[in-house]
Amino acid sequence: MNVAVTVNGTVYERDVEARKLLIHFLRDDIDLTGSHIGCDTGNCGACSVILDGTLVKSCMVLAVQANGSKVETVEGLADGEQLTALQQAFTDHHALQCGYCTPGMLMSATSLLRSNPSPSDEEIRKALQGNICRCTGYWNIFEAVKSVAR
Amino acid sequence: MNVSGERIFSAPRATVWRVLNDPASMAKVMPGVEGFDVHDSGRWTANVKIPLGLGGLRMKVDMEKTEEREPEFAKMAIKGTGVGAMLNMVTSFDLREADGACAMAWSAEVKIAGPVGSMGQRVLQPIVNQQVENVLSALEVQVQEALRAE
Amino acid sequence: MLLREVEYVKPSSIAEALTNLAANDGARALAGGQTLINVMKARAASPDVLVDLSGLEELKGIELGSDGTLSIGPMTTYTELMDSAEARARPILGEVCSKIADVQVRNRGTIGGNLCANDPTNHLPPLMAAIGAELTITGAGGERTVPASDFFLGVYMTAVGQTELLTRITIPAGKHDGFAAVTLGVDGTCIVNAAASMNGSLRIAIGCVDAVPVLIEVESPDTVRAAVRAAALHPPDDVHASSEYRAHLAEVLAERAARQAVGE
Amino acid sequence: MTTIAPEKVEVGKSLLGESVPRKEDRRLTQGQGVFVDDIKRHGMGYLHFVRSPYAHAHITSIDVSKAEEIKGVYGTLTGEEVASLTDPFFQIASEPGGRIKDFSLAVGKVRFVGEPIVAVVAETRELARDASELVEVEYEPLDALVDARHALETDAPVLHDDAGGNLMWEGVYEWGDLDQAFAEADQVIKIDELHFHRFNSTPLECGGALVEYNRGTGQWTIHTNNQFPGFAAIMMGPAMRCGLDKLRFVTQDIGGGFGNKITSHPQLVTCCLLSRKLNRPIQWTEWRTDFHMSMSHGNERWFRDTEVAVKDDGTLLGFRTKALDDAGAWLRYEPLGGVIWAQVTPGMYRWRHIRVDFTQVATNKAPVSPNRGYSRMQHLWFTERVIDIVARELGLDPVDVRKRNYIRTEDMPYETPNGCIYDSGDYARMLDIALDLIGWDSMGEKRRDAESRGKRLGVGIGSTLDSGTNNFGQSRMINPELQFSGNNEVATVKLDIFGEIVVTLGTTPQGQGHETTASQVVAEILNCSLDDVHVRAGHDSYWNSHAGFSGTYASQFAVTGLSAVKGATEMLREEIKKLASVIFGGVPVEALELAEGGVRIKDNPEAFLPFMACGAIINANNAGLPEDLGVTLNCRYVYRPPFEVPDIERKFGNLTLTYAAQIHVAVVEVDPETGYYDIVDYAAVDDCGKRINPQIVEGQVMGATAQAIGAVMHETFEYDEDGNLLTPNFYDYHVPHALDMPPLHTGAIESPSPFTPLGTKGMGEGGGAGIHAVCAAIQDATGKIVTDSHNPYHRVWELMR
Repeated sequence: MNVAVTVNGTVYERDVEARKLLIHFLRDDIDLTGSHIGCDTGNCGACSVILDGTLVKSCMVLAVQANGSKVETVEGLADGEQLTALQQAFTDHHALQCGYCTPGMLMSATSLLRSNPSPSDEEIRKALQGNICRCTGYWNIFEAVKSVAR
Repeated sequence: MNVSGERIFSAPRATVWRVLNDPASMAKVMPGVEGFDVHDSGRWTANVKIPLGLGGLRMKVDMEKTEEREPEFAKMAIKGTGVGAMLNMVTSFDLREADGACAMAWSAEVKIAGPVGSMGQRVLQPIVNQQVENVLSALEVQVQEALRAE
Repeated sequence: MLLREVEYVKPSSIAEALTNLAANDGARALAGGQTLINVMKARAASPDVLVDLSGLEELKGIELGSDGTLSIGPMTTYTELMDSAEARARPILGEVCSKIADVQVRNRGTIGGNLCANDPTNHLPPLMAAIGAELTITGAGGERTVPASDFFLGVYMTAVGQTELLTRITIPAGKHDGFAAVTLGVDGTCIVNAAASMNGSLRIAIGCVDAVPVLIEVESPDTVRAAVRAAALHPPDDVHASSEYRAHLAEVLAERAARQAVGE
Repeated sequence: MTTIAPEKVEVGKSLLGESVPRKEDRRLTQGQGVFVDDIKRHGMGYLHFVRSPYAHAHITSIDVSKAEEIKGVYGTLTGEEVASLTDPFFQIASEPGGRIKDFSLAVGKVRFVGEPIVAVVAETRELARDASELVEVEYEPLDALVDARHALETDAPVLHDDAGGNLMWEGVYEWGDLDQAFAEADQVIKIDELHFHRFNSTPLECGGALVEYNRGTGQWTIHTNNQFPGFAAIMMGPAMRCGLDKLRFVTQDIGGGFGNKITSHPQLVTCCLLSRKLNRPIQWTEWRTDFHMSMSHGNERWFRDTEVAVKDDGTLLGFRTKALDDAGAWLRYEPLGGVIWAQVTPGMYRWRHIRVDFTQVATNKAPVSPNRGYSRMQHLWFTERVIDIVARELGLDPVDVRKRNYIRTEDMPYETPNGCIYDSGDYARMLDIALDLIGWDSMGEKRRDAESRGKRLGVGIGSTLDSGTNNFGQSRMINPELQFSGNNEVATVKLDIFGEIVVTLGTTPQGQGHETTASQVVAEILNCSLDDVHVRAGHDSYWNSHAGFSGTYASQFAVTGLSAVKGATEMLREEIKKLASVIFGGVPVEALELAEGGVRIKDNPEAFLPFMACGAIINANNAGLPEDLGVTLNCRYVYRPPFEVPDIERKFGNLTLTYAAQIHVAVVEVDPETGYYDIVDYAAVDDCGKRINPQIVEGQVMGATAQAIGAVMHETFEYDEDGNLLTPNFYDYHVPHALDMPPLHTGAIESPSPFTPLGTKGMGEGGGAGIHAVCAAIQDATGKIVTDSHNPYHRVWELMR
């Protein structure tokens, strides 16, 4: 089936099978490999992207369902060389180690801060509940997101 | 997984025994049967599409009677091979006359392997109980039909 | 992660959706996909056609009637319900939805999908049974309404036939509700859950102990545990809980939900 | 979350000890990291494994014809082909385990659910899986052996006929004088059975590889996330009947390893064979369920018939126990687990008389391989359980029993009963800091507050050691014929034409920030800015910067990796000075110093030669330099830790170079009615010698803590009696999420190691301190003895009945 999906501002047209998941479309069909796959049951959130303004796990969306939609992935956050405040905060607070969950974390935190610029500690943890990390224990990630909250 | 129970059929034991030993009726007892062929009185094969809520599960089911004491006891080995699951089941039936009706005490040792198994025991056990319930109610229908035909 | 071949259609009306479903006995409705797509990844079961309901505006929306009854479109997401002013008429709905999985799942998962999937560990089937929701099912032959207590038939199986759709969830007015669960980690999958609602009598529905929610009615929270024992549950056992432990949790949580419902 | 910084040892301008931001972060926060599944090659075939649905069965027939007929399927590989094309993998074990025949695909028999049987390669991922469902395999199911305690019974199913039974390895470890100790004891505490459960660290990225075969040179380029290429090469070369140079390993970004990505050599061999057979690149990505069913489970270990010789005042004299270890279906790194625990035989305590009868058996479960805290975690859990059970039996406070028996600072370096030398540390002080961090003094008040809410409060301590930098000579205690000993790591540092400093490492970082800490060491020695130093990401055995033990495992980078970097950089420094002395017309080397990105004469700073000039001269303008100058500005250094081959008979000798210490305290609140419990407070104090980048070290402590909490509360690989894995993915294998995290207070002290060039100690595995602390806290809260390392709610409920 033919789909046209706008990803980080660029329109990509591809012919895809109905069974193709959005995460595979991003990684394999248009070579945006920033979003990752960490599980096969929709638990880990490494594939989180923002679809038409809504944070979703792209492993539970079919590519055909994204036809005509706007997708934002981690590759679209920075403005050229200029990292976002959140990306910079992740470095300053050592909020990443292997970096495999980081794209998903950044998308979840970005979505949170857009709707709630000054979240409480509990709201930050609740917003990141869908993103598994096995390296950091999350503590530094909470600090990084909190440091960007106004 | 061991499943067992007792069922009262309002029919003489002989009728229930006849149904249990008639491959044509037994094949109709299997959920979602699409075709079957009888090799001999003790062995038959059925192609079924077990109606799970979210989509059918195609399986080839081989049934073999392994033990028999007419009209009170029968034991069967059932082997189901499908792409979604591998089923190995040993089931036995004890039939007793109980004032005009027939009391059937049944037990089954069910082994399931393959992708279905990865859905978690707490989903699998209710599914098995549910399919066993369907089989018993279908058996009830076959027994009543056999009774009317007498 | 790699699904089997499947067809995909996106009807723009309920009628068209019903036609799509009737055209193939392997057709299944795709709501939020937070359960169905994962089952398809495991290839444990594979529909032949996916009928995407996201284009059906009639299945969305939450209305609050003058008599306090809530009418919820099945394609309403958990997040939409949590944010809805109308749904605050029955606070337990938003509270329970806020405990389901995580933000991403709640943004896409739907109330109707949760009910129609009827995974034994889901939160909403016992809640709807306890608060006495009414579920409207539309088929080629027209509409019929089924009480929640008759809606759930088995794992992934409800009164909604293969060629039918759940089109509306109606929730009577009420405020005295309770929900208690022991979960796998905070906001995790339920090991056992129980919902309760005080509406004249005290209705309690226990989840995760059978293929469908187990309903009991009692006079007061003090008799709940005895009533649960009387129901002679034999829940599944798995790595998280033995059958005996689940039966014990069922007693404790049913009582806690009941006390919350009567406001203790 | 509060972090107490250590007393500043010396606040110099030094870059060592500074939490500088990590170089790796720039690419990783923009999704520009390169993980294995990101790599694409024209015409590559996607590989999908047909895996066994049975735990134990003969394979009677395999038919791949239906699969191969499908358009777009490139080909398949079966166990039979592998058995003809390769030899069995080299076995570490002596008799009888050494006789098992391990190939990269199942041959004739399957031995655990999920074992790869046939590999199918196709044009797309989905087609490869579709085709794998058309491969027809006929099985003859056999009884499955799931409980290691039945493995040696006469009627137990036998996995490996070649080994003549399920016994894989056994050995007796005995030091000191047990009879004397038990004679002197006031009491002997008996503990029937303790069980350490099976789990692993489930890195978020599963295994994977993209393998290309070069027809001309007969060489494989293996892009992979294997974290111990040195070991993989030693296993794959002989099996594939090729020289190790034919196996080029390339890693860049790895999505977590934690030991679980050491033993992927069987899958890599299958990819290599297929890339040659089908003459196209092979892309293999392991999915979560594949990983759980088949990869690197942690050692499951029973400690039975334990006896502890103690004095009434809590002084510990010694213990004896029978350790039974479950290796799963294959020995892929085992039975090294049979000796690695001996690095920390006494734990942190001064008892001198110890005997362990160690037995390892095979079962129809996934093969065991290293997992964070490998084999030491199991033993340290055992010693901590013993301490808390002894304290309870004697009616003493666990804090006092620990303080009475901790090895004292003044005894350091301390030689343990089996010859390991604990280099430095102050365990008692660390315990005080930890207790202070969780408000030990106000614990009584907290207990009452919990009781008022119907909850039971419990406090538990977990004190562990991270033995770092293995002396591989200990493997000879497993098999005297092995020719391994010592350890090594390589680094190269060079000055490029335009003065760029380029560093290559032999390691395979999976989040430990090697590019950052390595550049801190280089910049410190060359006195230049961090930005001038470029550390190449990951590992490439083509860089000639690798050695037999190259890789990242077993908490050793801060010693082996950074010492290699220090060695290579110091060589470069001396070469720069040597060159400058010639350029400056014979100025003696001692009169020169490196500063501000160049070299100058100390008391005449204007005479300054920038690195760019040095690089240009040597690389592109070297006529006229003295014949015997011997300067290349391209230095390769191999760091070898100072080890001896241990005494095999007495099983005596220093098995690891450094001993970092961790003391954790957990506070739990248990709901007695349901067994549900929360960790309401947590403290972790760490001592790993000189810390190069404190923030990175603290990150490792946090990660180890979170994994330990997950393991003790939810994570377990459990099998039913037929050998089906009950937790095959994250649906049932619950790892900690954001909301599960308790408040954390961290502290640190620095006891520099006298044995390492930078005073650093290897750290990062953490010894499972969180498991011990939570088990002790549950024992305190429930008043019942905890005998299992895994305590989900239902077990806590059963404890209290």
